Amino acid sequence: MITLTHFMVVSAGLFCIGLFIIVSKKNAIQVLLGIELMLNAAILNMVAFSRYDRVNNGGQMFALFAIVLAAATTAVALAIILNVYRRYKTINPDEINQLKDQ
Amino acid sequence: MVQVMFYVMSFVTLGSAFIVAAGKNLVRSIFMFFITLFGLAGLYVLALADFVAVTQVVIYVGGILVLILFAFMLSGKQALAALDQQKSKFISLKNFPAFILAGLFLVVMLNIILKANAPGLQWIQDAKSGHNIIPVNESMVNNIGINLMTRYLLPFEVISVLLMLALVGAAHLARKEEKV
Amino acid sequence: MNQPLSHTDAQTVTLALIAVLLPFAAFVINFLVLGKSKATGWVSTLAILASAVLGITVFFKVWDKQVMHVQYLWFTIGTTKLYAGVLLNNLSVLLLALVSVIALPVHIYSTAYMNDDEGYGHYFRYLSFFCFSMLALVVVDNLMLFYAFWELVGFSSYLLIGFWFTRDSAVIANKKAFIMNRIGDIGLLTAIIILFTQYHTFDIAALFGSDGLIVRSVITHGEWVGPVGHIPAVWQYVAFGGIFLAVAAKSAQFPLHTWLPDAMEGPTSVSALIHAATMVAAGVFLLGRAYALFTETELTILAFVGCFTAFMAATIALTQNDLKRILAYSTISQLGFMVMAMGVGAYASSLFHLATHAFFKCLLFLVAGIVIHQVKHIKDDNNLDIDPQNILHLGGLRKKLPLTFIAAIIGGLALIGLPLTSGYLSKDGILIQSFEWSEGRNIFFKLVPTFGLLNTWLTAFYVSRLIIKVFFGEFRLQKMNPHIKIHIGDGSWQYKLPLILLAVCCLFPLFSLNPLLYEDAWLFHGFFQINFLVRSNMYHTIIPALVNVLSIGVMYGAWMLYVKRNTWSVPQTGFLFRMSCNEWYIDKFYNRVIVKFVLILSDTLYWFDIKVVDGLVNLIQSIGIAFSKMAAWFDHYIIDGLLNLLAAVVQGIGDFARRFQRGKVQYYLYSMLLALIVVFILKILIWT
Amino acid sequence: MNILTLLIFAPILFGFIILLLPSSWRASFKYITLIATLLQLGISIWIYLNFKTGPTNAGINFVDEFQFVQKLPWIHLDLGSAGSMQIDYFVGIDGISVTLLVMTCLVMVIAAVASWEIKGNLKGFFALFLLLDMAVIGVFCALDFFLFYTFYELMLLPLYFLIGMWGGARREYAAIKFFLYTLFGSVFMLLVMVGLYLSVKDPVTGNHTFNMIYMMDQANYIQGSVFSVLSNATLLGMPARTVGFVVLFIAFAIKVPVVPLHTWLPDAHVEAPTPVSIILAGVLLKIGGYGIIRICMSLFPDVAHSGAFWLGLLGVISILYGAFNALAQRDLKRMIAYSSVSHMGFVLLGLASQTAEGVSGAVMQMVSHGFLSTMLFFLVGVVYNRVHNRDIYNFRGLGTLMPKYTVYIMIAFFASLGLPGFSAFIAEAFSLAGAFKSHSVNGLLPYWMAVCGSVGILLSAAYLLWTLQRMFFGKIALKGGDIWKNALTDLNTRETLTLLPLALMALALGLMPSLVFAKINDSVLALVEFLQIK
Repeated sequence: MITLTHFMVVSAGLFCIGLFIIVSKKNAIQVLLGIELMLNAAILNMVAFSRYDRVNNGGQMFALFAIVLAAATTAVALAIILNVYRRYKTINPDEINQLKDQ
Repeated sequence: MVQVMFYVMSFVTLGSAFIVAAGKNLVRSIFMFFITLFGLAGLYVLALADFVAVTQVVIYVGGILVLILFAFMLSGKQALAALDQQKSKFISLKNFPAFILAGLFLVVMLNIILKANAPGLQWIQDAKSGHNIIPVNESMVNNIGINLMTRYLLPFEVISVLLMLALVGAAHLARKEEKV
Repeated sequence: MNQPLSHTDAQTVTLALIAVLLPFAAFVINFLVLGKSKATGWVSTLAILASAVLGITVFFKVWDKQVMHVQYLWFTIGTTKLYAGVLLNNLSVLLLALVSVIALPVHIYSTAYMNDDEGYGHYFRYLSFFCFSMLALVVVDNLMLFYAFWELVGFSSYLLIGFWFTRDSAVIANKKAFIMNRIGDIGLLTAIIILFTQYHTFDIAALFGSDGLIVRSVITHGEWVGPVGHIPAVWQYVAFGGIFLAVAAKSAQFPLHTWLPDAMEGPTSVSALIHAATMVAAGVFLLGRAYALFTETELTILAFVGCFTAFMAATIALTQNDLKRILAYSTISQLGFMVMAMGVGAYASSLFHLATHAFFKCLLFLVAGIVIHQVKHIKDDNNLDIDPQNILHLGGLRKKLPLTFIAAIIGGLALIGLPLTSGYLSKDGILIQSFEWSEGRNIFFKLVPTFGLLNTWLTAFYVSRLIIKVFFGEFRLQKMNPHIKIHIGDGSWQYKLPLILLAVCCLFPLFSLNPLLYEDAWLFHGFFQINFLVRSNMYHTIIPALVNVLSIGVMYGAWMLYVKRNTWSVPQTGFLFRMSCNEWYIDKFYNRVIVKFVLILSDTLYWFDIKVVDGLVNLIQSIGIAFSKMAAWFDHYIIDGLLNLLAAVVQGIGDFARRFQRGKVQYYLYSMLLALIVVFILKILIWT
Repeated sequence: MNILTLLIFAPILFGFIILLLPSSWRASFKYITLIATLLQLGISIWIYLNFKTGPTNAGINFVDEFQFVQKLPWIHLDLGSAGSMQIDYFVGIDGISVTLLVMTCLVMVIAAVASWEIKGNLKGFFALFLLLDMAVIGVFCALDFFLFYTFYELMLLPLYFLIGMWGGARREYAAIKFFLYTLFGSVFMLLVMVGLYLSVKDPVTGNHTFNMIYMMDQANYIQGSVFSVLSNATLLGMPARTVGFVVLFIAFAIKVPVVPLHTWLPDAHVEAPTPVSIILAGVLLKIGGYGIIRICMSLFPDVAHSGAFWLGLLGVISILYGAFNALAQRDLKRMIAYSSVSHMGFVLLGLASQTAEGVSGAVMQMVSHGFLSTMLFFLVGVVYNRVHNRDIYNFRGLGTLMPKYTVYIMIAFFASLGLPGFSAFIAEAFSLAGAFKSHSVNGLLPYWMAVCGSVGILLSAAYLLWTLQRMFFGKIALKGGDIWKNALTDLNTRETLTLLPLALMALALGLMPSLVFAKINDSVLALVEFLQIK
């Protein structure tokens, strides 16, 4: 029997991997991938819980919305990354620090 | 059988995600991410959300990943060259804080998940007892479609507008700037 | 005072004034109009000629006839009115005539003597100015004016001594002369101020007149009581001291005599007029003017100082080799004689000697001037490196300069005081009276006449030595340098005329028809209080005889010594000789001790000023600065420090906080998540 | 328009003109200044000629005896119960001031001519110069203590800048030293002034007043006030009036300067540019002497009487000390500065005697020293301008090189060493005569002071003649060699025209002292009488 806890453990693992990617990678696209991973971890949770809502299908609905939003986010993020690359010739987020003083 | 499927899918998902995290080569990471997404879609199916799984495959795999690949494959050679120059090892002192953080998060989350005992939650027990639970053999697509057009109409429309805005914005951002 | 004058009197005074002012007019004309032109000499000479004529006229009108005193208000200060005026009495007219008459030949002489000099114009300017000051000095009636001209005389002497101002020795000499005279001046000024305080007036006639204020005052009980007030008696002595200093400075008496030999750096004609005949006599003139002031003791002091000066100068003159220096010391000696005469009460004799001395000393200087001038020609013609004034180079000039030789003989004899000359008359008078003065006093007072007598013999010796060395024997310069060309002579009439004129004046007829008895001299009768005109004792016979016989003996000795080269000679290395040769070391003493002392004192005071006074100021300043620095430090570190500390803390916190804001997205995220996880962990721990 | 007011404020008008003109007209500034000073000289001569003498015009302590008086209410504040504050614009002159005024105006003309040498920042220089001019004249005319103080302080400012900006190498040091010294004096003066103000009532209006003439009359003092004679108040354990006198005396003694307070003078003189040196020596020092007469001695006659010995002693010390110091100098300007100390000592000695002769001599000495020190500093400026060196040892035989210059320097030297025929002789002789007479007249000064003072005359001869001999006579030998020889040209026409009037004035005053004495005599007698009453 596959319980909710199983799904949540997988989701937690996925989330932590995403987190690790976000924090450690020096490449904006990889960071984006990490974000996607975390999003998917969240979606997995929603989908897992949606089983107990037969009438309204709230979990699935929000999973769908999240997927769509993730697509939009990705599109915008990629556009930003491209722009950043054009301006700074790098996509290392550490080096994009023009807002900092000094 | 179902359980075996679940473990396989979980393994595929987490393993490929791990490779994404460890991989030096960006392109390989992206393809690994592709696999992760498929794995996830499989998990959705196991969670009795076949419509979501399909959507996942269509939008993520067909849309987002292709978008990512195209985005920097079209953006020119230098970008790829720059992106390739990642020499840091997966296990290194630099990544140590990230490991700790991720590890801590994992520990805490697992802790919480195990303590929370999700299947024993009140509303889940209520749903079980009130048969408000998706049966394994029933398709939810019809129900989703109705809900989407009735109960979730407003969010649906807002999302669609947002999506359009995002796409237009992305297109605007991504266009070649004229030399200033 | 201002009694109406008769017409003739007013005329006389005017004439006297004109006589005084003519040289001044000449000075002004020379200064403003003529510049360097040769005409200056003639303007000055004409002026002095007219002055001389007027002076003699005035002399005859006033001498033994009347005293004239005219004055006008000069200015008022407080309640004191100062009058400027002219006082003509026997003393002043005598000097008036004497100065103008002697100045005349000197002027004539100078036109030739200074002819080649660049400063010809300057010279006559100064000379006229001197004549003006000197003539004014003798006629003024007011102590303030007297002092003024007294100093102006010194000033013109300063100018003339330093006439060749490019020579260092000349300018050092004139500085010395002026400062020495300045010492006398402040003495005189002090005396004048004391008299003014005591009598509230500067008027000479009122003060020193025969029934003047001074005669009517007495010294009793330590107070000097006069008709209008009294001050402590010590100030009477100070007044005497002041006048004595003035006399000593002007008339070159010990201890202020050292400037006079140095003053010979001036042109010889100047030495003749100023430093032999006239200016130096001003001291004696002052004694004559202020005679009433002196007490018995003070007169005795004068007598001793004069006597000492005379003796000292005579001994120094014995060994000098510089022609003019010998004459200068001789002048000092003779002036000492006059002062001594004043001291022993031989008032008339003293002034008599002043007059006669003026003529013969002037004559001797002019002779010396001719000799020097001629030798200088030789020197210039032959490019010799010699001192033209050194008598050791000279000799045998009597054939080359016959007139000069005769003049020198006459002048020399007059200086020695042999009969038939004017010097005999005046000198014997002094000697006889000094003997009479010492009569009845203790042995100590006998020193004065004894040394006076000794002095005449010394005089006889050095005069003989001088004349013999210069005019007899053979020309040593030629002997040393056989090839030199010599063509010299007495020179033009401008040289000869003055010599003749003065030589005539050195003979007895001008002063007395009887060549042997000084009492018969008319000049002698012109002055009051002469009480021993009677030939009452043996001195009147013995002394002239003694003096003359021995003088002749001495002259013979000198002749033998220098001309015949007899075996005996004075040891040239003895103490006495060195003492004489070095002028008794007085000048050296002054330079080594007094001048040095003053300089050291001034340096010390300057050091004091810089280090102590200014140092104190700077110290206060430093303390102030230190205080302000401390305050600033306090301000900076304590008060500001608190503020800065606050600021630093804030900044530190800011810096610390800012470290998180380094613009690294992942870092933000990391820290955010870390915080989150910490919260979670805590939550869990608390929850459990 | 009151003629004195015109005299005081004429220069400031010209100063405004200069300020308004553009800097490109800077060449004309000196002419404007010269015109201003000449105008002033004209006015002052007119005043001098129209100055009435006689016992009824003596001035000193009677308001109606002052001449050319103008009195305008200046600051009148009603302070309610505390009465009303009364400060008048009150100017007027008596015999003491009038000769000093003429002297000052002439010195100012000379200083203006000497300013030809100034090269930098002409506008500032001449504006400050004219401001200084105004303040100086104002000091001599003011009869209201507050007005006096205002002018007195107003002098400091331009002087500080004139020395500090146009001076020599150590100018900042000198300027600050000068400023601190004089400020030190005047700050305490302010306290005494306020004390006097609070002690005195105007007999007409009943208000407190700054009127100096009223301050001289004991009847106007409020009973029991600090400076009233009758109250015998004490300050710091000493009688209040003594303290007041001493404080005022110190303030003016700094200006004179009297010996322990003199060290600003050599520095300020040496560093100041020539025109400022001229004003400093010619005019500023006289303000000290004038202040002692007009304020110290007149307001506190009783203390002046009892303290005369000390004043005289300071005078004698100044004379001798200044002379000895001058003897030790090798900088020509410094030597002259010290000689000023020595000469101004005679002023103090004469004043301390409180006899007619002494006070007249002192005033005469101030006038005479005004001309002579002007001349001396101008002459030093001539050499300094040519070769920028003043060391006595560096020159020799200037007499051959610059005959006209030597003539003037001899005139100046001999005049200041007191050669008869020049003004200093009369002045020094009578200062000493007064000092000597003092003992038998009023018993203030012992006899020996005058005798010691006369030694100063001897020393002045020593250092001046030494300088003459060292610098001007002898063979030409210059440190700078031929460059200097070419640079040291004789006096030009402008310089001759400047020096000639000064020499003539010194001569005229020496021959006709009545030019001064006739004007001051009544005032001096009144002053002496006034002082003896106490």
